[in-house]
Amino acid sequence: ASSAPSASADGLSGTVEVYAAASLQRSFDQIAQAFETRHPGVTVTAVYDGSSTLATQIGEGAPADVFASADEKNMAKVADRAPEPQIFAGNTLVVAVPTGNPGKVQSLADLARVTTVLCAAEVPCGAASQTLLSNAGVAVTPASAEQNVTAVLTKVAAGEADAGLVYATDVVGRTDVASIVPEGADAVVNRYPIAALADAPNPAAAAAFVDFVLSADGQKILADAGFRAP
Amino acid sequence: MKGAGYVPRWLIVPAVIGLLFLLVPLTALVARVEWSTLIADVTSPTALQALGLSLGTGAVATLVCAAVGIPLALLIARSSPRTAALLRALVTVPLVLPPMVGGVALLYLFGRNGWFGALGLPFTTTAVVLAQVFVALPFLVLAVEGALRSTGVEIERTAASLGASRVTILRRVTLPLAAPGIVAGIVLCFARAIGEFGATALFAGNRPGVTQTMPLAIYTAFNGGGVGQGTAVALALLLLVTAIAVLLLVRGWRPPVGAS
Amino acid sequence: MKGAGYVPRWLIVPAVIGLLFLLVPLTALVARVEWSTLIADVTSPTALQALGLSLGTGAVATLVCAAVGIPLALLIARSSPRTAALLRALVTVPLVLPPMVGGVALLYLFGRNGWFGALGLPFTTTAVVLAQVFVALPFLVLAVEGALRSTGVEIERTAASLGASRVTILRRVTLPLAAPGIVAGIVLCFARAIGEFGATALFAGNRPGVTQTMPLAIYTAFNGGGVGQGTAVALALLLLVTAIAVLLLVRGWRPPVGAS
Amino acid sequence: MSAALSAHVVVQRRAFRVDVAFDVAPGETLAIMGRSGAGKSTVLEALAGLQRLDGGEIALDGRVIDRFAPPRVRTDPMRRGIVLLGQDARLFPHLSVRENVAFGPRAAGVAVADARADADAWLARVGLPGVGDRRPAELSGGEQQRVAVARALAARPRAVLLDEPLVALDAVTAAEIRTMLRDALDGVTAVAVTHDAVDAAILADRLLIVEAGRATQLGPVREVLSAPASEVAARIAGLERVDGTASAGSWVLGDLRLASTDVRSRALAAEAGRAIAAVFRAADVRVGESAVNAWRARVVRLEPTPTGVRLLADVGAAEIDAVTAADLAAGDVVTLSIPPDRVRFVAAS
Amino acid sequence: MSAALSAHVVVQRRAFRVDVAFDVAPGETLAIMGRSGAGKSTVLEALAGLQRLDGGEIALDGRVIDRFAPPRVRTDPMRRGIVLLGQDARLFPHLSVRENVAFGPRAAGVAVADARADADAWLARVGLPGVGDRRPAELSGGEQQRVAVARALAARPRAVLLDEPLVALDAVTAAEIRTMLRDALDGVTAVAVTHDAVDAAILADRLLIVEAGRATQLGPVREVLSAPASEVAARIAGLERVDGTASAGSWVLGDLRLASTDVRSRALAAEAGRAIAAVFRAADVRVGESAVNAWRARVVRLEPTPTGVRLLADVGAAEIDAVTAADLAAGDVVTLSIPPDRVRFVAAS
Ligand SMILES: Nc1ncnc2c1ncn2[C@@H]1O[C@H](COP(=O)(O)OP(=O)(O)OP(=O)(O)O)[C@@H](O)[C@H]1O
Ligand SMILES: Nc1ncnc2c1ncn2[C@@H]1O[C@H](COP(=O)(O)OP(=O)(O)OP(=O)(O)O)[C@@H](O)[C@H]1O
Ligand code: MOO
Ligand SMILES: [Mg+2]
Ligand SMILES: [Mg+2]
Repeated sequence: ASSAPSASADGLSGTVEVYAAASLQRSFDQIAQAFETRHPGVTVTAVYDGSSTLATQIGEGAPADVFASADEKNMAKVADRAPEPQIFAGNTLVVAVPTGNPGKVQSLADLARVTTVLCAAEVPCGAASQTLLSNAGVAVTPASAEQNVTAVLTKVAAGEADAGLVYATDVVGRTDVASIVPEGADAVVNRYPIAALADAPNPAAAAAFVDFVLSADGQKILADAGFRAP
Repeated sequence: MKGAGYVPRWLIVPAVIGLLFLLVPLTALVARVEWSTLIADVTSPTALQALGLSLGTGAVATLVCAAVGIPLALLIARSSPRTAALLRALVTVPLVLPPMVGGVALLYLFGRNGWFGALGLPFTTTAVVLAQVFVALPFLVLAVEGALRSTGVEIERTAASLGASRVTILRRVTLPLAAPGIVAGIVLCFARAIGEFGATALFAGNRPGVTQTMPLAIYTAFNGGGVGQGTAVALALLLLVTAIAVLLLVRGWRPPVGAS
Repeated sequence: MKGAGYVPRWLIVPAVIGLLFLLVPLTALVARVEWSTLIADVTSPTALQALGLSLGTGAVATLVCAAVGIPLALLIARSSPRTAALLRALVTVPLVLPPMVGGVALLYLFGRNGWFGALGLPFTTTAVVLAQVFVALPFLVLAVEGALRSTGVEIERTAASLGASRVTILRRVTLPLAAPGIVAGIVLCFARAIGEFGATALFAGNRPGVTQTMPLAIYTAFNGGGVGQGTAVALALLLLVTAIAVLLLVRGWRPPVGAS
Repeated sequence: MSAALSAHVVVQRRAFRVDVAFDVAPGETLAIMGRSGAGKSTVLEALAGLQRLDGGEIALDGRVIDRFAPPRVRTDPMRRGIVLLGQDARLFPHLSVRENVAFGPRAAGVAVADARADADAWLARVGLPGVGDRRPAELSGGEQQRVAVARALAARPRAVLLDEPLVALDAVTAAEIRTMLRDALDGVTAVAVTHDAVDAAILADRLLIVEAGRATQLGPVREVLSAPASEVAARIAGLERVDGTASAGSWVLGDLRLASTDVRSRALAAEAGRAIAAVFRAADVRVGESAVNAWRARVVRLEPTPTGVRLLADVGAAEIDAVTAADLAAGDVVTLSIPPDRVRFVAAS
Repeated sequence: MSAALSAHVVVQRRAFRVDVAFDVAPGETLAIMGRSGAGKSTVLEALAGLQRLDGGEIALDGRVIDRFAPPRVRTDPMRRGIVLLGQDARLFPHLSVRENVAFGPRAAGVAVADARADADAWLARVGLPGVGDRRPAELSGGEQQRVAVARALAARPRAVLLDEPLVALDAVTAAEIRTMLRDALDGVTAVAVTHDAVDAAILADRLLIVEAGRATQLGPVREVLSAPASEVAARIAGLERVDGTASAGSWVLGDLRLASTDVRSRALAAEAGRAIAAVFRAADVRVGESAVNAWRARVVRLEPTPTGVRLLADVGAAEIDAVTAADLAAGDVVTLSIPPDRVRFVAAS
């Protein structure tokens, strides 16, 4: 964001710094590449971390151009810098089990029986998990309330837990975990907002990036990664 | 040690800069405290449970570290320079790793599919202690080793020639003489254990009352907090104040003069 | 120091247990390395950039810590017992905080709305260094202070009575005599700085090439990784090996005998 | 270069109080002797600035460098130009022997090469050529002591304080170093604490006797040693001292009567009834009858000496050869005598 | 309780080699004297097990506790039952004086209260009652030395090694501690390194002279001190030793001829042409003409002594009083003489 813009065909230049939730890491890496191909004068720098960390940093003046949060609550924290967020994707939960499914997990109800790890209720995936489980009328005491999805996946993959609730996008392409789509998953959709920041150092590129994410090309990449359309 | 040494007076300038750099950020933290909810935040069952767990596991981890770390420090301090250099490098290794990686390593080792999976340690309070020991032990060992090396062996030789057994020498000469360094090492170790987050999060998980220590509670609050993250700040303050109280108590304690 | 001291031989048992506890988890880590992609993983631009940044910021942070930390350690070591106890407690404070909280504090202080917001430090390489200094400084100060206290002031008094100025005493007597402790402190400090994650992640962010140090790269790889998080493990190994190499180099260096 | 030293040292250490005053002229050497724990080292440490005064003041060439009473003065040790050779050698363990000796000159700004050459010269003077590259720990106790002497002298101070500089040395080496020191201290203001009267005699111009923190005698070395004012001073000088009374030009104690050929002694003994002490060397006392200065004494103890036997009697002592001693046992009564030219009388209190 | 000690100590320290052998009978005290750096402390450290042997062996009551040659033996210091009082006091700085002295008994399993009472008794014996609660740093140098003596003796070892136990003490205190030590060492196997012939005479049964790592003389103390086999041994004993030749029952050097009344000396001098040395005390030499045993000598130097002046001549030395010395200057030729009953001859090599 700091480097001096240099002219290019479409008038876009410089770098655009995208702060994106960790769960967006793989799809946004692809989007960034596609965006750079489209706008050769622009370099995308992606910064991934937990949404609340990113929100705090943006609140303290991080030189971000774009913020893509995993939930609306964290986007709301930076409302003064991100006045017009747009929902660009949705994510649903799946039950992740270690390859071979040692706990013989078939449904949500089985989560009460086996060792289960969930996201903490405070983080987006945890809030969604709570909703999903209460919708299904299942009471689960998790072996651990993890700080993020990665931690849930790590424990499942290591065989520590027999099951965990993670985002559908997290298990795409992984061989060390299998996933089961539970009944009622469609009813609990986590909505991902994105916004070009009001004081973005490179506002034109920021707007272009947001547009690209919402464009058909962007949506295609997200869909391939397992995200739902907004 | 009587009287003062002779140190250039202007060194006070960088010294104070260093001290301020450590302390001013904390005042910035205090400035963000939401006083209206402070009491409620720090007296919530979650906070108190986490605090108790932190102090308990921290204390146990420190004990474990002392039990294996002081012998290890002795071993290094009394090895030949070559062996000592190698051992010291080995002990330093876990220090370099981000704690999160250490947690993954512990998970691989003690996890269900790990070499010691049969022990069933993950998600237990024991796992919290192990994670703390793993990250805090190097600090204790290196600090104590430095102290032991500078007390030297001459005085041990004197004790030996007075007929004291190795155990007696250890108990009445070596350890008391290295006491300042050992206390420093224990303080470092306890502080590091209390503040440990990454390894615990991965290896022990985040179960309120079982493995949710203060740093995990703080992080959870931080993730869930609003703009000001008031609860997280309040919990951090609670941890700080408690730890300082514990440390001042430990530091205040001195072996009675002429004790035998 | 000539000859060996007298330490009970059975202490080798807990010492070895301690050592194994530190090392075996690392072998568990190595066992998970995906050798097929190892070379590619550790030679990727991201990895090398992060490694360079880590070593660079770690070195600068260690220099800064030495510049303010050694004077601070001297100040504490030569203070009255009371003042020393207080100063030591203050220095220990940042140690207790989970680094992430330290990062939040730094962000509050130097952030847009902070007292020193005008400096524009957050999210820069400077911020990485500051975060590392904040978490690593206490280790250096406490380790060096212990060493300085045990060298004592008698020998400084001797130097003073031979007409040496305070600066000369510092340079030719105090610091050389405390050298083992200072080297230990610098090693602790560098190792801690290199491994620092939490404070950096919050205060400096995770900007590739600017603030993404090895621990952050490992974290990123770990979050985004597929099976076994092979890249993360490979990066962790890279960090380990490099750090050990640096440490062995530092440790191998000795002041030339009889130097003046 | 050498300075005049003027000192009144008052130091309180727990119940123990040192209160001693003296002056040392430029280039003069003052010896201090006294029993263990009398406060000798305390005085030197105060002069060097390593011990805080609880009273009195210290001046060098008239300039006050330390004063307890307001306006307080306390010059740092390194600014006093006074070097202390402490009772412990306290060599710098991390420096080579050469660098130890070169430390003072280096601190004074002498170039490295010159300071090293100087150090080597000093090491040769203390009988240790060729040890410059060793570490202090690789030297014997006496060798360390000598390096400490070399280090103190190499600093070329305005005044030098020596706390038992020849301790831990054998007789031969001590004699060599003593001679070297005498030459080195020529023209240098110095204060030397010693337990050996030979050191005082050879090194010093004046001698101060300190007892329990107080100065009890101060004067030219020969004078103090030959006319010790107290039992302690006499023992330090290697003399016997027996209190008696003056009577008709002689010293009298009960039946005993001793004459002296010394003019001043006879003058003292002329004041009848005056308390005087007879002072003599045990080596000058003979066993066996004699016309003058003979007395009968009971043998208290017989102690071997390097060359004979020391006979401790209820009055006086004698150093006799082994053959004579063979006939004696504790409790025997013997006649002792001393030639009148070997006895001195001094005023007693 | 006390053990027989049999030692052959070989230690290599850089270029310096110690190779000394001796036996000490149970309850006997052996003194070791020698110049600074001769290897005395090295021998004691080897006996105590603090210095590795490079040859030889050490046995206590016939049991080998240290041997270089295979089968190697190396008993830990704490299992030897030998206590070393080293050349440095090296008190435990963190323990009170009382606890320092009680350390040995405590280590041997004596109950706390008994060990403390014992320590207080020992502190009283070394003249330091009432300092038990202080830290070592709060004592004077000589006081620390005495505490170290008390600590070593309180351990009640099978053999005790003392490295210059009376160093740093004034004459009066040294005499007191010497007497105390003599009583305490009665019946205790002991080896004592000292620089003072008086210590050897009073404390020891036999005396070993060590020169440059080798034993050069070993025998009963009186014998060694009165018939020193070398210049060094003579100087240590406080004697003059001048080499000459036997001729018609006298000692001859050029024009000089000395007679002795000593029977063994005359027997030695009877073998014409034999190399013999004349041994005498400077204090017995007189200035002035004499019928026998007189010689003319040139004054080399005059040195003050505590009670007079020491005259160093080109042949021999004399201790004379100040009055006599007043007429003399370096370069003068004087006649010296010594009574025949004050000269001994010893075999020279
Ligand atoms: N660690 C060492 N390395 C090399 N040489 C050493 C070492 N320690 C001692 N020496 C040398 O060995 C010799 C004997 O030393 P030792 O301490 O036994 O002497 P000493 O007879 O006790 O002398 P002193 O009367 O001065 O105490 C000395 O010449 C000394 O320089
Ligand atoms: N730190 C202290 N606290 C209390 N008393 C002390 C302290 N240091 C020394 N003393 C006492 O002060 C007195 C004088 O000590 P100082 O060292 O001056 O004696 P000294 O004359 O040098 O004796 P020595 O000949 O034994 O070295 C001693 O009685 C000693 O016990
Ligand atoms: O993508 Mo998140 O912010 O780790 O739930
Ligand atoms: Mg003294
Ligand atoms: Mg010695």
